[in-house]
Amino acid sequence: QSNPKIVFGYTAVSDFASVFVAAEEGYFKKRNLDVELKFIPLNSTIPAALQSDSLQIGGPTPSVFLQAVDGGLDLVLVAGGGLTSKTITGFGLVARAGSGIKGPQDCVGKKIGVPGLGAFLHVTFRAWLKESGVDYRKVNFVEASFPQHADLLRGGSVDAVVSADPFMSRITESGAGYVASYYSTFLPENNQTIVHAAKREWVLKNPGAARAFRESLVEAAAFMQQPKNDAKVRAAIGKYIKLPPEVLAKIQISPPGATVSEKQLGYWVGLMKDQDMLKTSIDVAKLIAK
Amino acid sequence: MTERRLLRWLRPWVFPALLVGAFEWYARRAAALGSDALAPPSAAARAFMGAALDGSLWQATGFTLGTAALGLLLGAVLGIALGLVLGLSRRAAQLGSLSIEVLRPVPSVALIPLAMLTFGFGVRMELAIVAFATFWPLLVLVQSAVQQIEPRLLEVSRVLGLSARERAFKIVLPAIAARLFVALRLGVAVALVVAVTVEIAANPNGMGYAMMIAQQSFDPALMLAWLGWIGVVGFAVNAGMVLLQRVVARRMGVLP
Amino acid sequence: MSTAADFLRFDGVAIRLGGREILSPTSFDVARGEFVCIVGPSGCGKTTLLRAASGLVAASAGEVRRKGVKMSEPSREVAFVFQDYGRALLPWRTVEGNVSLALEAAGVPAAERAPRIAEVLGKVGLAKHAQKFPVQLSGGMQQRAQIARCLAQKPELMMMDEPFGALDALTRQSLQDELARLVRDDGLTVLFVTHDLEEAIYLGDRVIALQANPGPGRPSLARMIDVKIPRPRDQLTTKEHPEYLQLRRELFAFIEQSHD
Amino acid sequence: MSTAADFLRFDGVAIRLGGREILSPTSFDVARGEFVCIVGPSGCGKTTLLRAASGLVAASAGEVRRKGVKMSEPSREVAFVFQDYGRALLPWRTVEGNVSLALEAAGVPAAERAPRIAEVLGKVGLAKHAQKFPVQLSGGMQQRAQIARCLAQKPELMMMDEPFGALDALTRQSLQDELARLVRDDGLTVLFVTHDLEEAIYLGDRVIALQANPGPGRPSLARMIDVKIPRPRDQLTTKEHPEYLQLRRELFAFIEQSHD
Amino acid sequence: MNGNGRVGILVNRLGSLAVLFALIALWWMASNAGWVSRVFLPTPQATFASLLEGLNLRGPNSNGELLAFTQATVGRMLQGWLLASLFGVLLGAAIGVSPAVRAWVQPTLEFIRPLPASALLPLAISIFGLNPGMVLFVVAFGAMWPVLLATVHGFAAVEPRLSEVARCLQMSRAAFVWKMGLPNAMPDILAGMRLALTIALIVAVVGEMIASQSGLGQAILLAARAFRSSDLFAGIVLLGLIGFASNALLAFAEKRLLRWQQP
Ligand SMILES: Nc1ncnc2c1ncn2[C@@H]1O[C@H](COP(=O)(O)OP(=O)(O)OP(=O)(O)O)[C@@H](O)[C@H]1O
Ligand SMILES: Nc1ncnc2c1ncn2[C@@H]1O[C@H](COP(=O)(O)OP(=O)(O)OP(=O)(O)O)[C@@H](O)[C@H]1O
Ligand SMILES: [Mg+2]
Ligand SMILES: [Mg+2]
Repeated sequence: QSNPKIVFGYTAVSDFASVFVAAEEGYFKKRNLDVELKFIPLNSTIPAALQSDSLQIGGPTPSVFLQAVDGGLDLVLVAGGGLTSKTITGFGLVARAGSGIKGPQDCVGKKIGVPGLGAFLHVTFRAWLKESGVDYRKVNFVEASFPQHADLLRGGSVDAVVSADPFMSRITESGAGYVASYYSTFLPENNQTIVHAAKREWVLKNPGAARAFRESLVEAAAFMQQPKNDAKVRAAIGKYIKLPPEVLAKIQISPPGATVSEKQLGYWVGLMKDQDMLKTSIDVAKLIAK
Repeated sequence: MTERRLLRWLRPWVFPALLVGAFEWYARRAAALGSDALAPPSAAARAFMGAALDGSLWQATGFTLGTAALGLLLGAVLGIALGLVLGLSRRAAQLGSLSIEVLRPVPSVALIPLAMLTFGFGVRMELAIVAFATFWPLLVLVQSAVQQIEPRLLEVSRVLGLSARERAFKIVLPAIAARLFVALRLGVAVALVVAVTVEIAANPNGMGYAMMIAQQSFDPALMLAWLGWIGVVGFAVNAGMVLLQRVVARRMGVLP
Repeated sequence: MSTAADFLRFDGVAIRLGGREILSPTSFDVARGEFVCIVGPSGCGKTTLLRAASGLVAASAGEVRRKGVKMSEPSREVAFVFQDYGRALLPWRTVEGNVSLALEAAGVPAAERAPRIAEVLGKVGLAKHAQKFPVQLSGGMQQRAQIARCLAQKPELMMMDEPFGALDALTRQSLQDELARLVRDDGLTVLFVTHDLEEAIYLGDRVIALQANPGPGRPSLARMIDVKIPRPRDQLTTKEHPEYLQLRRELFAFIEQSHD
Repeated sequence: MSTAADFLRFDGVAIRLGGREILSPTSFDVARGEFVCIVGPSGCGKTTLLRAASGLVAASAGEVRRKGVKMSEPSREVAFVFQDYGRALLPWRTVEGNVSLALEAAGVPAAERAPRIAEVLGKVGLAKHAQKFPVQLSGGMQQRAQIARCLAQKPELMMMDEPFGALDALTRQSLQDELARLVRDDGLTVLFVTHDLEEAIYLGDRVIALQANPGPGRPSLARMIDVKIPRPRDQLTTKEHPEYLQLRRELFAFIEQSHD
Repeated sequence: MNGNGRVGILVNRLGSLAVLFALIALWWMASNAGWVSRVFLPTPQATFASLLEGLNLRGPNSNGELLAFTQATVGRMLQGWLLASLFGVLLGAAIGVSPAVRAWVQPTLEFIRPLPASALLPLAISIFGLNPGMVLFVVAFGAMWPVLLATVHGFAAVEPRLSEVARCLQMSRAAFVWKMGLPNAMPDILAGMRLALTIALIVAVVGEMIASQSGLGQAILLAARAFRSSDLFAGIVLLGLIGFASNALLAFAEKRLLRWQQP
């Protein structure tokens, strides 16, 4: 039988590499899936797009996904995207030159820009502060999109930003700021940074398509793990995320994690509970489609 | 004599040229310092040519204009209809006044998150917000236009024994035509601004989105090109409306 | 058909507006074909009386009957020339179009309209200005356009509220004479408001003088004078007629005394 | 001090507007203290002549001299009562404020303004309405407010463009008489436009009749008539004076013939 | 005509209040009966509860921030509006009085006028940085146009007869601007300022959403991201109230200042 058309929403991060590869290598087509990839500028709008059927599957960050579920949206996870890894130095805390910020303690009372309030980098950064024994409530967070970070640091509007490559390296190269901490290395390995969610109703109606989608990503993950395919993977990323070639060549690609376990999701639930971001109790087991 | 002519012709361009020149200098300096978000106008012009040639410019412009027009149509039809009712019936106007005064000032942009949730991306959410934003000014302006129809004219229609239909088409509509046009001009401006704002804030389509995308993929030149282009489109649409208004006014003898 | 006497009858008509008595109970009759002029100081209720007579305002007491039937809504057989002529014309229609409105309302077929429009425009001396819009006309021409529209209605009763106030002496005189002729030829009945006493005497079969601020012992209708100057009248000789001079003195004296 | 004769002199004044000759070369003198009335059909250029006389429009040929000096810009010593009184008042100022404007312009200290305002408002009969805004006034009251402002200017020359057109008969007559008194007492000189021939004869020392569409052999200035009726004049007796009746006939006959 | 005097006015007030309550009742039914998903449309009770909690009206030891957000938004709106009114009137008067200024500057203004303030935000952030002053600038920029246009129009539309009155009285140029130009433009300026206030609120909200300034705009955006629809609605209700109150105040002021139109 023919599967329904899937519109898949992604944002401009390399954690979607497994989806790009699956599309480019024809793994979706092989399983009779018609997947259209659609770029979404703001990660936090993905759950709403799923809810209103603009998308069938989308890739929110775990924090966005959990907040949506907490708010009453009936979503489940179909698969997973990129994973955390100690080797990733693609994002970190970048402080303004001359600000004197060196560690978590120096952040108290400072103004720090994050790309999205309540989004992945914000949540993980606060977790890091908390882990280091700093009260994150005493830090003044403001929202600012990546490309503005350099100008904001230079103009003194913020004291530091939580940024990611390639913006981060641009800032350091121009001398406007320096990396105070690759704080992400504190995160335990192998937790999804992006999860692929769908409406429960859709998954119940199309169990085959959901499974086929996950299997495509598993195959793509295997493809990515072979170093000889690196060029092809980068080409796939470059096709869907418009990056200058020199940036594309240097970018770190997070390892793929196509299937999500209860433990992985539970990690994020714990992190968010710590930060008072969830109002209801969340049953992790019900959120992962088998 | 010809020199004066030349000066008169050049005059309007002096300030824009100064502004663009100053910005060029400032942006070049900023770019030299490593800014990711600023580009000089010369680079923007090149980026603009690129977008115009590969067709993305026209597609996004078409989407924004189309959605704004459709949303305006929706908001205007509802607003004009309700405005006529409230303008002609004092009782209806009094009953509705409080509700209207409470609902009208809700900023349309505050509904973007709500429309997102209800309609997702695409034409529908943008339509809904544009329609909401244009509905109120049209309602209020049409209502006051109807209320300001010269009472003597309504009396003339009574003395001549005009039927309700004749009264509507021969007295009321022509009488408010000029003000209706003013309202529509305002509506067009509002529709365009709101459409672009919705695209910037949420909807991944159209000119506003193209501008945000350009910004996010480190293409400040393209972003600036879009900003300029949005200004040009707004200017052109406004000029078109003024022209149309003048033609209609002349037809109706308001401007001989 | 009714008798001439009860063609138009005011029966204790009183009018209150904005909580104030504008017109105290007033009764009089107008016969078919009669030309009645109404004079009085500014704000005494002349316009209001005329509006009540045509059904544009409801009387707060008493009633106006036309041919035995109570006037509650305006009728097409009664034409009304408004005092503020500038507002009574549709600004988006030419002179021709404004006159045509009356014919459209009466359901006259399109083919018959043109000759009738030309006829009435000729009568008021606007034949050459048929294609102009109201803004392009002088005040006097606007007023004449309004009169033309009323004539096109072919009314049997005509209410005229200071129709000639905006005209220069000569145009005014020629329209006065034209109106007098129309009344005689077509048997038109006219209620004519003016603040020019001499005009009232010159035109009217009867002159009704109103006074402002009515109250107990001070009725709105202050004086009713029959004008027995023979017709047709003439701008020069009539105004030197002894009856004319005598009525003029009488009215002036009365109004001077009732004015406050 | 200049002689009485060259107080105001029109010296071949011609005016073209919109490519059309409105006024053909016209010459006449006005003596100090004289009351000159200007009559003529609508559109013949009465207003235009007055505007030229006060420097509001420039003559295309010839010149207007006041006390030997060419008039090129309006002066505070010349007051102008505009025909469209509704537009000549500041709608955001009360009657009092509008009169005060003339005093402010003349630099009268604030303390002295109130009595002078009260004085002129009394003269035009608006003392009770000093605190009202123009929209609250009837047309006639607006016109009187404008006249009050002009009087407050203490001009030596007054241009009046159909000032009494909007007034009811009685108010009009009392203002006519008040104006005649002012002219006599203060030695005011007046140029007075009206389309009412009888008003012109009643008020004027001289009546100038203009005709429309001037051309070769058809000058704008058609007739100049001296009015030799003794002063003070009176609304009833003067209008039955044989000289008055005779002048009236003469002017009517002339205007009827020159009208087209 | 229905009703007369005070009784009539009271009946009308009650009637319009009844219509408003009917609308709220409709909302109550739609949300409580589940006609519309609660994810989009919270119940009025929940919205009210969120409001109480956010405004710290629940109890002494709650820590709602809505009051502070409201203050921030209102402050931003008012400051931007005042700036917009000031520059709008000054620039408009200059253009209205001087043909030279008009010839040199107006074409430029005509071109930048249709630029949506929201589209300028990213550029303004890059140039001025992410600070409150920048947002204020954008708010003022967006809200200035109606005041500017109204002032230009008001000055250009001085009744020609009044200009002649000024000439006849030999008034100075300054006296003309002060006694004729400004009062004549006043109704237009006030109407423009009223429109400007609405725009100022909208741009302030957009600014808070896009440029991360704390305020109601950011609050409703974050509420929407976290799918807390009752908080979202509480924010919208507050914004509606701000608009309602400011509009009513200005309408009152307008009535007082323009008493000469309808005394
Ligand atoms: N709709 C209304 N509400 C309250 N008062 C009114 C209304 N219409 C007229 N009036 C008052 O009624 C009085 C009579 O007005 P009306 O227009 O009949 O006077 P008039 O005799 O025609 O005067 P004029 O000669 O100036 O035209 C005036 O004092 C006016 O203020
Ligand atoms: N600014 C102008 N441009 C062109 N033509 C004008 C202008 N002002 C007046 N006219 C024309 O000049 C002629 C004389 O106008 P004016 O106002 O002086 O007439 P008037 O004698 O005062 O008439 P009325 O009695 O109607 O006031 C008219 O035909 C008018 O159309
Ligand atoms: Mg009247
Ligand atoms: Mg004139």
